[in-house]
Parts: sequence; C-alpha cells; structure tokens
Amino acid sequence: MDMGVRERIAKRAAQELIDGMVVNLGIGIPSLIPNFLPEERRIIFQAENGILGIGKSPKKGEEDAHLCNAGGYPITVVEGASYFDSATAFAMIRKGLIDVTVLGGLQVSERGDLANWMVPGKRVPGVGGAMELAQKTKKVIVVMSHVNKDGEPKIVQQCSLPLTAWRCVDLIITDMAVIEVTDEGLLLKEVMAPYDVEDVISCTAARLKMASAIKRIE
Amino acid sequence: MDMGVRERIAKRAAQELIDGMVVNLGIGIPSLIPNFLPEERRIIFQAENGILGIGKSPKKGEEDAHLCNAGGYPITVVEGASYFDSATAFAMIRKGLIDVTVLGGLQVSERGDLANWMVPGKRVPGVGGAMELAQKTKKVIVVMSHVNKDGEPKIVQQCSLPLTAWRCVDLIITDMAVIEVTDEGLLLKEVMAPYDVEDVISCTAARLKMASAIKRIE
Amino acid sequence: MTMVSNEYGKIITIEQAVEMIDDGCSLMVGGFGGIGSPPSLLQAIIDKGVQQITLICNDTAFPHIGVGPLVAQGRIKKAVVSHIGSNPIAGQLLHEGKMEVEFSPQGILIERIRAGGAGLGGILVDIGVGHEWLAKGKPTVDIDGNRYLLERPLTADISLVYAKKADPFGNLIYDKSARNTNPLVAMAGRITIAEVEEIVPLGELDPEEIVTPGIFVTYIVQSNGVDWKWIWE
Amino acid sequence: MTMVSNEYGKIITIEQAVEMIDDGCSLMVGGFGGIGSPPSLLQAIIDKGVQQITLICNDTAFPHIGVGPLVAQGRIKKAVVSHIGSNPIAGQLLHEGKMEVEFSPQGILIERIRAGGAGLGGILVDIGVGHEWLAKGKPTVDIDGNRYLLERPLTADISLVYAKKADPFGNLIYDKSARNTNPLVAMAGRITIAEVEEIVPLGELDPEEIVTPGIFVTYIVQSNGVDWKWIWE
Repeated sequence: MDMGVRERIAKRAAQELIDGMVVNLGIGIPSLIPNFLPEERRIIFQAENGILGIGKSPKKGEEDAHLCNAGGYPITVVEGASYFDSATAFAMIRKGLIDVTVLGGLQVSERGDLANWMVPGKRVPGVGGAMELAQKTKKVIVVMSHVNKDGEPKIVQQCSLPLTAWRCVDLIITDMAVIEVTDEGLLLKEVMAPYDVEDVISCTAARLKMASAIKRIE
Repeated sequence: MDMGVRERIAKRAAQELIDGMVVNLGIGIPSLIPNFLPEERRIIFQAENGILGIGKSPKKGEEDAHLCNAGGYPITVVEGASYFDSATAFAMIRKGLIDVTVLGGLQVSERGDLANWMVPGKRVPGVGGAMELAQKTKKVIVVMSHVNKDGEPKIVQQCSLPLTAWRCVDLIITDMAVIEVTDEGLLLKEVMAPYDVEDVISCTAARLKMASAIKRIE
Repeated sequence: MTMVSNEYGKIITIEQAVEMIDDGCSLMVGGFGGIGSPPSLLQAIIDKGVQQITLICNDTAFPHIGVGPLVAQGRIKKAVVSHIGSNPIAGQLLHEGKMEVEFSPQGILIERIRAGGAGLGGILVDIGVGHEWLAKGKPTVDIDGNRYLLERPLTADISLVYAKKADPFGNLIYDKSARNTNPLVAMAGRITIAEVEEIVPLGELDPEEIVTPGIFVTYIVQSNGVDWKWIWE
Repeated sequence: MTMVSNEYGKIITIEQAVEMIDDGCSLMVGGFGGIGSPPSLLQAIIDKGVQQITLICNDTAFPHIGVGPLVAQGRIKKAVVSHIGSNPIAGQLLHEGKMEVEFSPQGILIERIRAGGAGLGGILVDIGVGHEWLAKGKPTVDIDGNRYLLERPLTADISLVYAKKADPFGNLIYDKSARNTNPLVAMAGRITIAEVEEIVPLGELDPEEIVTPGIFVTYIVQSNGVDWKWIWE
C-alpha cells in the first residue's frame, strides 16, 4: 500500500470517532488517524504505556524522548492529560472504559474473529496489548489492506492464522470497503473508489450481505 | 493497667527498635513507643493507611485531619516520607519489607500463635491489618498485660480464642516479663520489678524455660 | 465559587448525586477510620433515607464519623469490612443479628477492591489460609506445594470517594493520608462519584501528580466540608 | 556533582551494581519499547559479559535500544515479554531456537509483575482463556459459570528501573511516559536497583508526588544518560 491508501483508510476511520470518546490507537495505520480529525473534535486518546490525553505530534526538534506513545513515537499531551503506570492503563482497558480501539489486522473472520499477532513459522511478534484491547473495548475497528501481499483475501470465513480474540471486531475498514460485523454476518456498507461491489466480493473470502444503500467513497 | 505500666511496656519495646529498621506499630500500647526512642535513633515508621516516615505527634492545635496514623490520630512526617494508597501499604507488608511490627494481644501460645481479633460471643472487632502484619513481618513483638481483667494468664499452652496467625510471635513484652518465643518454646529473659520469676511462672499458663541469666528491669 | 466550565458534564450537585443512590444498592466508600470519606455525600444519603445498603469500606469508622452514622442509623444490611472495632454500634448490630458483616483482612480487602477495578477475576493469597473464620467457604488452590485462598473481586453499584482537587474531566489528587483507600475505590464502582474540596480548571493539575485519572470518575461534586468532630479533637 | 549524603547506604556506583548481576540470573527491567529503561546499567551488564539471563520486560525493544542489545548479543536465555516485533533479532533467535520466549498479553504481564511485588500468589484473568497458544499449560478456574486462567506472579533476582529523581532513601519519581512499567518492576525484584537522572537530598521530594516509596528500592545509581539514538531521531 502506498501512503495515499494508508491515509485514505485512516481518514475514513477518523469518521468513526465522535466527541468525548476515549480511544486507543494501535501502531501503523491507526496512528495516522489523528491527522484526519477536525480541529474541534475532542477525542481522548489513551496509550497503554500510561498516558490519557494524547495531543498532536510535536514539531520536529521539539520531541521529548520521555513522552512517547506505545509505539515509541513522540507525542504531546492536551490539557487534562495524566501519566500513570501501565498496570493502570490496562486496568482501564480490562474494565471496559475504552470506547473505541483501532487495530491492524492479518485476518478477520465473518463472525469477527481477529488474527493479528503471528504467522506460524514466519513472524511471531507477540500479542502485545492487542488481545486485551480486542477483547475488552466497546467497539473494535480493524483497519487493514483488503488482501495480503500475495493477493489473498484477509477477510475470511474462518481465520487460518492464530487468533488474537474471538468475536471481537465490530467494523472493518480497508482500502476497498467498509464492512460491519453483525450478528447475521458481514455487511458491506461502503465501497472505496476506484473499486466497485464486484471487486470487493471477489477479494473477500467470506459471505457479504449488502447494505440497503451501499455508499461510494471517492 | 495504669498509664505507668503501659509506658513501661512501651519503653522496653522501644529498645527492640534499632537504627534503620522499618517498623509498623499497632494501636494502643504500641503507639506509645515513639515517646521512648532516643532522639538520634532513626526508625522508619510505616502505617497501613498509606504513610512511610511517620514523625513525632504534632503539637496541640497543629493537627492536620488528613495526616493521621492507622488508628486515626494525628501525626507528622519526617524528611523522606511518602504517601501512597493502602494497597501499596499492604504490598510492602506482604512482600516482607517490614522489619518489626509491635501488636497488642489477647493470647499468645507457647509456640507463638497469636489471638488478638475476637472474643466469640462478646467482641468481634475484626482482624484489620493484624493478620497480614503478624504473618509477614520479619519480627513480631506482642505487647500486652500478662494477665487479663479476670486475672487469667494470656500466655497459654494453646490459645482458646480464635487465632490471628500461627507461629508468628517472636517476642512477648508484658508488665511482668520479656519472653522470647524459640523453637524450643518460651524463654524467660527478663522480669520487670516488682515481680520476680515465681510471680511470672504462676501467672503464665505455658511452660517457661529460663534464660541463663535473667535480667531484672527496675 | 469556581469559574470552571463543565465541558465533560461530570460536575453535578449533591442532590443529583444522591438521586442515583437507592435502597438496596451496593455502595463502596473510600476512607480509613473515617479519614478520607466524603462527608457531604454520606450526609445526603442519610437525609434521603436510603436503607438496606451493602457497604464495602475499609472499616465502619466511628459512630459519628465517616460511614459510622450510616451504620449507627441501621441503614446497612451487610458490611464488607476489615474491622468494626472503632464503632461499638456496629458490634451491637452484628450481635443482635441486625447487620451482616463479612470480614476480610485489610490488605486483602483492598486488593479485592483493586481486582474489581482492574478487571481481574480474582486473586490468590496466602493470608488466612486454613483460618477457622476467615477462610470459611473460600475455595483453595494448591500450587507448587503451597495452598492459597481464592479471593473474589469487589465492585459496587456506586463508589464514593473524597479528594482534594478535581478538574472537570475528573482527574483527582488526594491530601496526605486521606488518600488511603480512595484511589482503589475510585476504580471499582460501576459509577464513581468524587466529592472534592476544590474543582480546578482543566490543565491546572500537573499530569505527573494526578493519582486517579479522570476516566475512572463518572461524576464530581463540590464538598461542603467535614461537619463531624475528629476523635482527637 | 551532588552533595547528597548517603545516609541509608543505598547510593552505589554502577560498577558495584553490576557485581550483583551474574550469569544465569533472572533480571526484570523497566521500560516500554526501550523508553524508561536504564541505559547505563544495561550497558554495564553487556560490558561485564553476563550470559544466560532470564529477562522479564514488557518487550525486547529495538536492536540498539533498551534491552535490545542484550537480546541482539545473545545474552538472553529466556525472555518473558508481551512482544518482540520491534526487535527482528529477537524473532530470529526465537526461530533458530537460540532464545526461549514466553509471551504474556501486555496487561497480564504487568499484573503478574505487580502480583510478584505485592506478595500475591496469583491472579485470575479472563484474557486469552482457551487460546491455543497463550493458555497452553495454564490451569483454569471456573467461578459462577465463567472460566479464568490462573496466571502466576513474576519476581526476579534483580529489578532494574529508570527514574527521573531519587532521594537517598530511594523514593522515586518518574518522567512522563517513561514511568510505564517501572513502578511495578521496582516492587517485584528481590533486589531493586534504580538508575536515576538525579539524586536529590532527603526532603526535596514532596511526599505527595513520590511514585515509588523508597522501601522498594535497594540501591540507587547515578545514570550517565541515554547513549542510543531513538527510532524517531
């Protein structure tokens, strides 16, 4: 994916965040989301290393090595922010106080299972905080490319990769579509230009129900 | 017990506290101990409500309602003190970081069992923090009157009252004697005037071994 | 009074707060011997006439201090506490069968509260294992030759805490030993109401000094201050 | 340099500190992605040539940052961490069977460390129950129809933390997000060594702002500062 695509996904994900929400962003595409929030929108960003109230990225040269997000990149904080230890950060998460988390994904199944922590025999990065975020956050949004590097669908009937958490994903946003995970299965709600519904169906290895009006994102 | 006796017990207990020790004092007689410490002796007093570094009692009129020990009485703090929550206070206790605790007692058995939290059918004050302090502190000193209000011995072969903790007491200091709990049983080490060894034996309902030289406290 | 803006909608009146506290509720209250307990909220609960409360608190304080008056007026159905020794009325009600008491060792009680606030399913402890009274009915787990009691988390419908300062987001700092159980109690309620001595503007609290992050605090009320006499006064 | 008196005997040199850290030891290190990890102590451990370490840390950081170089130089026998993704050498060593890795979900790992520091026998969690990889070999406990994993506490021979300031008693304050796992790691070691940016006289830290009470800190060393380049530099 080139930067333009990553940014389109982030831009669409930003629309899911509304005033007053407490949000935890994963690393990668999710970390681009703040760039697409309107100035006046007041989101409270939490990071699992121990920050509530993350603000904009600092200007070049104004970084503080001791003020970084969970991915290790410099941040700033807003008024009303607090620092705490990471046990407290995960207490918030496990208690269900995070409204939305946006995570990357390797595979999502049609019932909302998420696989995003290892590829057996290849890469074993580890679960990090994703397992708890996926299992305990009120709304879990997965942002990812619609197919992998080999062109294989990442939205599948059943995940072949080891799971991070079961039945946890609420919304999938890819470079091709926006798909909601409902009790009745996957619901295709939006398609991103230049793709059309047929493209999405052919690149998805799970049943897709069609929303009554499928929106096209230019 | 009149005040003089309580103070004699506290004074003797104070001698057990040496420089650099971290000490938790129970309520009652133990709380009198700081009055008998030499000015230069540096003891670090901990309180389970969340203070490390308790200093002298404040002067009349200088009390702070939000700076009190676990018994609810005003204190001051020394340089290097810290405030924390009571979960952290008990983390210190359970991790075995307290060197000495001085507790009151209703009964102590000859193997060092302590009963100090209820008299069935009469009084059930509850264990408070005594169970953890008794079980986890490196050295447990019990200060109490040698006999109860009915004249019955409080040092017994086996406690008849519900226990606080088993085999926990290291030293018993009463108005009559100082008795060490050893693997071989109770060892009478000191006798407080005006009592003599015979008085102590007749007021104790457990076997007493005699130290090679029994000290007399005037 | 304060010129603080209520941008998070968390600042409410004591009247609004007690509307949420009803007969039969479970109520967790911060404080230790009454120190650090929220005086105005407790008074308002008494004034409202709330009954049959399940109280979770370090202790039952003194008859006229902290949660003591709630106990003394017979409002408590069951108390989950570490001791009741400083409130003779609690002992009397227990003796007469008018109030149930579940005793937990003090440090275990506060860990159970923390477990509730931190979303844990329970903790294993080696305090009180095999104890004729305190281990009664509790499952045990044996690991590597050691036996542990399985202690369950505590949560409550409403947690009440007392703090020195809050900002409009509910970030809290406490005052000296009045901190005691409050930071844990603040985490464990399904609704947490913080009574505070002062509400300050957003940004006035240093992020480094905040003890309870505001996410744990649902509502904030301005305290009218302590109206009881302390035991040492 | 500082005119601080060493009245508690806790202030030692980095050379004295690494004398305590030997081949085969278990080592718990504060920090998160290398941020908040003690640079001078870690460098001294490398220089001493310590091998066969059991490392407990949030993650394996980056190859040239935090605990990363210890991993990269093959000094770690087993790592208990939540992820290794930012340190490709860790993945390679795992793949080649040269380093054992025990993964714990991040929030469970830090609760296990806290349990070790708080003297608990274990915790029950509902994270990862039934998981083919992460629940493997872990006992389960069923309570009220819910299944929990029993997670064991973590302690270590030596805990290393990084703080902004210490006083001679070892009271610590941290700096912003460099606090992360440090307050928990500080509690969990049998010996805890704090590397600090500044040692201040007793009484200079406000009792209210202290995050780690000095009783948890065995020794204090003066940091020489970070000598690695951050990933964003």
